[in-house]
Amino acid sequence: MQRYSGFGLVKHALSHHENWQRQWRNPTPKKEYDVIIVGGGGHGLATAYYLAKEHGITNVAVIEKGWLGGGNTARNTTIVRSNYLWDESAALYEHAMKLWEGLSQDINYNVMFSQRGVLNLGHTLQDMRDIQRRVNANRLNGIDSEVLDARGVQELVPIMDCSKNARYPVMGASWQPRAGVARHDAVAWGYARGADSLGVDLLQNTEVTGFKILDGRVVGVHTNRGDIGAKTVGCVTAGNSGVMAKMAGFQLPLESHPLQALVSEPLKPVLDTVVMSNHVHGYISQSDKGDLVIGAGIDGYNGYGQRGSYPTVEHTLQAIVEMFPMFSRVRMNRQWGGIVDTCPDACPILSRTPVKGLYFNCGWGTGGFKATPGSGHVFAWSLAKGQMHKLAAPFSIDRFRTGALIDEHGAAGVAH
Amino acid sequence: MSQSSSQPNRLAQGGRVDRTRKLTFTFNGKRYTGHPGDTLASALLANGVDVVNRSFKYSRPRGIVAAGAEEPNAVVQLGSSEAAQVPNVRATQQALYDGLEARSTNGWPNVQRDLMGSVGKLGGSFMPPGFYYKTFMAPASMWMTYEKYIRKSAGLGRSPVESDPDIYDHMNQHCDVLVIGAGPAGLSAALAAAYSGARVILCDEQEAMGGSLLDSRETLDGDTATRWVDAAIDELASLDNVTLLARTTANGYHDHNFVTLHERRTEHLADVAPRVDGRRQSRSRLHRVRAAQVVLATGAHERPLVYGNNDVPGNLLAGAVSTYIRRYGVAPGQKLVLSTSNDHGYRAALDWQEAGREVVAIADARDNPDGELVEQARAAGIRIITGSAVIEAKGDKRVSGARVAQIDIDGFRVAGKAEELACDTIASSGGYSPVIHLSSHTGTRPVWRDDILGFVPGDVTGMTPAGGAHGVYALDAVLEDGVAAGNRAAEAGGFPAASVNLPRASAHRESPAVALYQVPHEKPTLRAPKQFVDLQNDVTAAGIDVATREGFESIEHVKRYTAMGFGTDQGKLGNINGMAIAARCLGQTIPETGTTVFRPNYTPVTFGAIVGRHCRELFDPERYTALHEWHVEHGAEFEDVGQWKRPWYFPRTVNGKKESMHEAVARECLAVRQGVGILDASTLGKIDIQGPDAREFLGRVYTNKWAKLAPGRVRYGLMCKDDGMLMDDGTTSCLGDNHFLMTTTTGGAAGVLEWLEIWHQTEWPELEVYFNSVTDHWATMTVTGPEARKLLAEITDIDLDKEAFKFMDWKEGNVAGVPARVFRISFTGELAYEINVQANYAMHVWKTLFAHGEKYDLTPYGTETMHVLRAEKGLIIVGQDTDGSVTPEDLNMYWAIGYDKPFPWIGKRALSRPDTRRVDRKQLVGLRPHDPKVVLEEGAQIVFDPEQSIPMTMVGHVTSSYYSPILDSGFALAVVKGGHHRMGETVYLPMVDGKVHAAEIVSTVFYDPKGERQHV
Amino acid sequence: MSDVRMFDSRPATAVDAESPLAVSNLAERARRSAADPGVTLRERAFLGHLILRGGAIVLDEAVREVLGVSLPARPGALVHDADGERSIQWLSPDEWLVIVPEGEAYSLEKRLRDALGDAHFAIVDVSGGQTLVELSGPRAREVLMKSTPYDVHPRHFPAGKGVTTIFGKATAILRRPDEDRWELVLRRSFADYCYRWLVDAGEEYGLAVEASGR
Amino acid sequence: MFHIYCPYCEEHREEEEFHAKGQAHIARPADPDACSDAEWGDYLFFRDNPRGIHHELWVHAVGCRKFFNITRHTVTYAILETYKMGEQPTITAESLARGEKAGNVQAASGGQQTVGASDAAVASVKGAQA
Repeated sequence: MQRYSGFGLVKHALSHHENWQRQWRNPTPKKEYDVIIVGGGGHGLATAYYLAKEHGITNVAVIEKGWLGGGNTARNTTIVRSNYLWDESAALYEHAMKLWEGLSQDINYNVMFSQRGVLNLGHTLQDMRDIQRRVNANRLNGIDSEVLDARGVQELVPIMDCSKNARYPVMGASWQPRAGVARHDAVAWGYARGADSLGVDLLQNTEVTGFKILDGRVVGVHTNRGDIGAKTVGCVTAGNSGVMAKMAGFQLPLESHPLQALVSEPLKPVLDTVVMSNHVHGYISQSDKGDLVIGAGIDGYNGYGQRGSYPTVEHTLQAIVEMFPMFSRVRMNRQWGGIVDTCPDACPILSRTPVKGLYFNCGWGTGGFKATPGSGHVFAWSLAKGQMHKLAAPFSIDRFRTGALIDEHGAAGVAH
Repeated sequence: MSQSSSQPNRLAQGGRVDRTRKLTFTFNGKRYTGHPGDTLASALLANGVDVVNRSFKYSRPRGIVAAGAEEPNAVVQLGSSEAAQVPNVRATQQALYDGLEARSTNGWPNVQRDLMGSVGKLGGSFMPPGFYYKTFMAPASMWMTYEKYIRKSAGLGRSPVESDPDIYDHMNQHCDVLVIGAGPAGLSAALAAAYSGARVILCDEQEAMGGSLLDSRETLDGDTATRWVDAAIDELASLDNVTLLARTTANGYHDHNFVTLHERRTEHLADVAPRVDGRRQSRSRLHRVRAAQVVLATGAHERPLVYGNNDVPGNLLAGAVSTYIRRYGVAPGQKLVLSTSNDHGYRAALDWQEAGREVVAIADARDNPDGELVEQARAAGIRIITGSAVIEAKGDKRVSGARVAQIDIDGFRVAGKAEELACDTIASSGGYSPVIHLSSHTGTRPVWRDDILGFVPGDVTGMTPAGGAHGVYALDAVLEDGVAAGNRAAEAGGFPAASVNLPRASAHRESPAVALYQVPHEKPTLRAPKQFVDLQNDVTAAGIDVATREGFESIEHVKRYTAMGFGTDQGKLGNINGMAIAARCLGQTIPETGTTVFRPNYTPVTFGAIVGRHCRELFDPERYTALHEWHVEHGAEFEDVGQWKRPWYFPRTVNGKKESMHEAVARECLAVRQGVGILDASTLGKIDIQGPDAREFLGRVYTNKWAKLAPGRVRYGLMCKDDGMLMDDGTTSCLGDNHFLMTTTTGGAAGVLEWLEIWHQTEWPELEVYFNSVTDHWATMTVTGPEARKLLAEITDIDLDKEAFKFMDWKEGNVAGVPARVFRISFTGELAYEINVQANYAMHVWKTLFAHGEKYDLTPYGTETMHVLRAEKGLIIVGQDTDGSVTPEDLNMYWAIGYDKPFPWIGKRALSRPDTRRVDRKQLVGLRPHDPKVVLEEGAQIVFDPEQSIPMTMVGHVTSSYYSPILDSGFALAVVKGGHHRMGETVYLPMVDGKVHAAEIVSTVFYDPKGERQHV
Repeated sequence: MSDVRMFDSRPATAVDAESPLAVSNLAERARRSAADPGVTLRERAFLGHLILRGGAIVLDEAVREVLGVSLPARPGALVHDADGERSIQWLSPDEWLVIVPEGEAYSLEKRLRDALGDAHFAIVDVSGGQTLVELSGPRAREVLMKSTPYDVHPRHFPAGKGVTTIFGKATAILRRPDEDRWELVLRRSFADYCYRWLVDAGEEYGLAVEASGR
Repeated sequence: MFHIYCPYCEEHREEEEFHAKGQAHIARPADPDACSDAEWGDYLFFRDNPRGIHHELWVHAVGCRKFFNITRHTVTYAILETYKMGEQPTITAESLARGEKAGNVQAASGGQQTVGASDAAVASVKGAQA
């Protein structure tokens, strides 16, 4: 693998950039692999990378029906944080956070992980109770997290309307300094390049059309480029997981919904942190390019259309202008949608399935991007060892039958 | 032709500007003049302003390239005051007004002498695509510092830092036919649809309707095309089934023919909306259009050719040159070289020459062009160099020459020696790209057509393309196509097709265009002078080449790796060229390479317009009870509960000092415990339930039993979801055997009503029962405290005797002369009466209570006191003490669970799942801090072993915690693992500040455990 | 149905009553009305509002007998009695809104109940929970277009129609009793919000407010 | 934004008036106590979530407050049919796979015109099924 560095860049400039190597090969599928990862998004590529790097399993294919990182990896608002309420979630996301912190160096690809901090605003008394509960839990779980009052919020984000005049005045926030944003495409490409250099075959434009199952055990996949054998198959297909499960003959407790996002035109630096509000319902950060990157809510219906309904965008911008009245004259450049697979308890599924050797990693809902390194890391361990990693174990499909949900909705109840 | 001295490039005649009036404006602080009818771009060109900006990545000087929405360079900061700042305005779409102030968005210290420019020149070669991904990685700790500087050098304009002085609004529109674009196709489509009788909306993004006809060389009925445009618009305006929306851009095309139109109502007048007759008007208006049918008449954008240094100011689109001359009376230079792959480009040369300027040469990529326009150029004596193209522009801040050479398109090489022609302007035309952005928004894939060298819209139900939008370019054909589209759309809605008297347009003989995108250079792409594809994002042909070499083979990868098409112009000029270059690098055809999906918006729209009037006080409804005004007058502090404004507490001012919340709440609590208090409880949800099966229904949706509740009695009930988790609680009263009044939590009101309906409508339609919300009909006043009976007795005819009117009874009678239902239920643990009257009379009753309550020191209290009092009694708040993972069993409310009810009520089955049977579930308990002065933090986490290291094993958290004035100590409710079996044990609460509180697990009832006080 | 408890919510002797828009102080705004208003807004407070639930076949005869009009069975239909003072409007396949002059609601409910006997139906008095606001003037339709996504074009919304729909961020019943007037039935707790919305939306057309009399 | 035909109000209304309530035709088990934990879990949480034809429950929340069913394509978002509670769909993934004509797309009664059921929409549905 060509190593990237400032020095290398100068060298390439002198040769007019004619000697850059491919970042990954375009291989012909083999007949059989030790492990097949279905889905070449961030999570799938990270899984392949860690399988090769940490477990020495390099006879691996990542099968992607379109282009690498073309699903939710390319469509999210890139927020990375780990201040989750429940122990199980917090442990998994914090595991990811620690990997984020050294990721660019590990994969020699600058994913531009910017630890500019994330604010989760509270606008009601119940919001503040929930924030205190979460922050207290975070601290005892070893996650950096603090409660700010309205003045503290105003100091961090002077341009936000923290006055009492707001319809829902800001009462305070939780603040995670280590949280931030990253460059989404680079995460996929960096993992792809890393996995490829360790021998993983990245098969793009290759669509899995079915699973080969023998005596209840997966032995490979059918694809539009022929059958490919494998002892172990990990399915990491986000919004399409329900469709993949159906191919394998079982159902999942998932619904795929449109999740929309939008960006403004590029602006000079104006917002230095990530601001999220569940109550007025919008979140915002500014990309390095200058765009305000704004997240909207999930549309209520099932949808695979990579677009959602316009009122969702309206409500989101109402929330943004409520928090930042000065952005009223800023202009929205582009909106788009991803397909998020949501679980009833707003937590992912990392699990064995009724088919032996077939594992699923899905259900990340709106939390997928931030988990990418952690998800890939523990899923690779699970595939390599044939048993679920201890951080993944609570996220089994079984929980929907025993009732042992990890309800991240929990923090948002109704108030009297 | 002579020219005005102040506007060196303004022609003496021609165009649609009013030369009799002058408008003054400033650009980068310098004063200029223009005329009504100008855009900022045409006025800048008239004044000979070449450099309008610096480029994003390389800081290269940039000038105006286009005349419309596709302009990538002339993106300026507008605004004469801080609050009126608008970032990133396209000068080509900004009408000039007197006093306009604009600045370049990049360039330091200014656009003329930009220091970054030299960095860009040197650094340009060190900044290939993916530059950032390959650098700034060491040391890891430095990234945040690197990023700070990267961010500073990025971005275009700046956000204002003051609130917007303007307002915006929405208009919901419905029509049979929406025609987007008022060029020849759109006008004729609108006429046809209008004559058919359909409701028609015609919108156009430009300052004037007419589209390409506004600067056309063609005649209609032997007269100028604009004459027909004016007549057509007059005709449409006279029809009452037609709505004309000028300055209105269709920016988003959503599902089922929902289209958003952005109407700029005042941006052509000033940077802050002027008042009309003293009244505010919206700066812009967003029309939310539901159209039965859409006619897409959006025309086409011209593609530039991609050659070396094609970004130097003075390089323009050929069509833009014509537009500036014919529409604005501006010739943006003196000596023109035209490089074209088609006949249409020739119009620029002809217009240029007719404007009295010199056409140095036309480089035509075709070997034997012979169309009518070509002949005209020959006849006019213009030098035509066939089989050639401009391969490189010369110059720095303005074009100084063009290198023209014979080219071999198929071999992608320069075939002869280049000739350098002195000129100051290079116009280029690579053909047209239909404007398919809107149809792409719907998710349909565009379709490539080799015959027109462009993508046309894919199929969209209810959408008909017309004219240039699907590759029909000849004017006579466009007009007919428009009529056909208008009729097709109208007929789809059941209207009869109509005939339109179309004007005569002459047909032209054209020679076929040749497919040319990137022009070859003597040097290979990577070594040639920069050939720009996406000017705004500084994406070059070499960048695309490098991306494909690095394995980025999907067009989406190429786009993302190079940032092509991610600018504010969304690649209107560059995307097809970029795709063609990527296709060539990959050895594929363009359709094999694919296209990218365009997303809304077509052109950027201010947040304000999208928000409309849903901001400030109208951001979200404030719901008021019938007593709201009294609360305001009596100084209440309010709490937001859902959309309701509820009094939180009523601070008194004593000796000029306003009470703190703590003081007010302590006073209110003691008033209720020792005297009498009153709460406005009107926000509780109230549902009237009638029908012979009402009782059966209650038994199915509540966990407890309802079979025997007699008329006149009230019962508390718990409601679960079928996963066994508590969703709401409240009391329900039996009004008659077939008649109940259910109350819900304030936040749960709408949800519970829908919950009842969904079960009734989908599962048990056979049950005869009706549910109706009466939340707003009744006002509810809770009079509570030991003195409540005495007070109420003064103004009611109801027998309040404790035997006649028991706890959990309700009675009817008059209170303060108003018919009332009074419920003896208590959320405070004290004697309590909930008085319900029709809301119109609530204020009278409330005031009467206060008139009589003075002697009892009747004390109004708010939600905070309510919370303290109910918590002292161990009464839960759903959503505070529960969180969607709590069962009635977890709350120790076995008394409210009818395990043996005949119907398997909602939530029952789930209680016997393995996880709900666990003995170490988190269970609701009371906590008494060892130190009574301590008020535990709500949300504090609980551990059994405070000595353990982090991460600690947490076993629960505090859900409610207050200081109790009556007990003079802190107390709390909490959930603790296995808590019901841990009474008397000590738990620990490690706090953020390092303190660790100890507390004893106790009963949830802290006050009056036997419940005697409410039974008095 | 005998097992339902009726309740006459009106006091026997007059007491001060406050409509849902009392808090909005219409009288104060009325003094600042535009001279040549494009839209005029008037509250018709204290009317009797009843919700009538049941099957159309069950209810029709009783309604005819008591109100003298036949039950509007078509979705969206709104009918008035002969003198135009009483109306009944389709809200859903088993739900109608009856609006009558002040003081008539209770006796009307009683007469309907008597006429309906043992049939399965429900009647609920919601007079205190909502109010009626009337819009008129040449620009009234544009004010509505700013406020509701429902199509208010005369071709689609003729006189004699009424619908429940979105109003700003609230819900309202929108009716067109005749060619010249629109009516909004607003929930009490949202009434002030809707009123403020209307004032804001109507400002550019010139707005007149008529304070309500009884 | 969807334009949805309410089978009770008998006209098209804007999506803002409606709420989606998930997969349609999920009946609560008649005897929950006889269900295994797995069966109960399936009833509560497990859904088809198809990429293609989806029968789903909606409520006309700001309108007649009635629940009804929509048959919708989850990729094109074309609404092929809306029908009342208690009724069965006339268009299903299977019926479309069998290639039944667009004529069947129209529901039978009461002007319950289906939305987007043009030949093109149905063709696109078929295309997505293929």
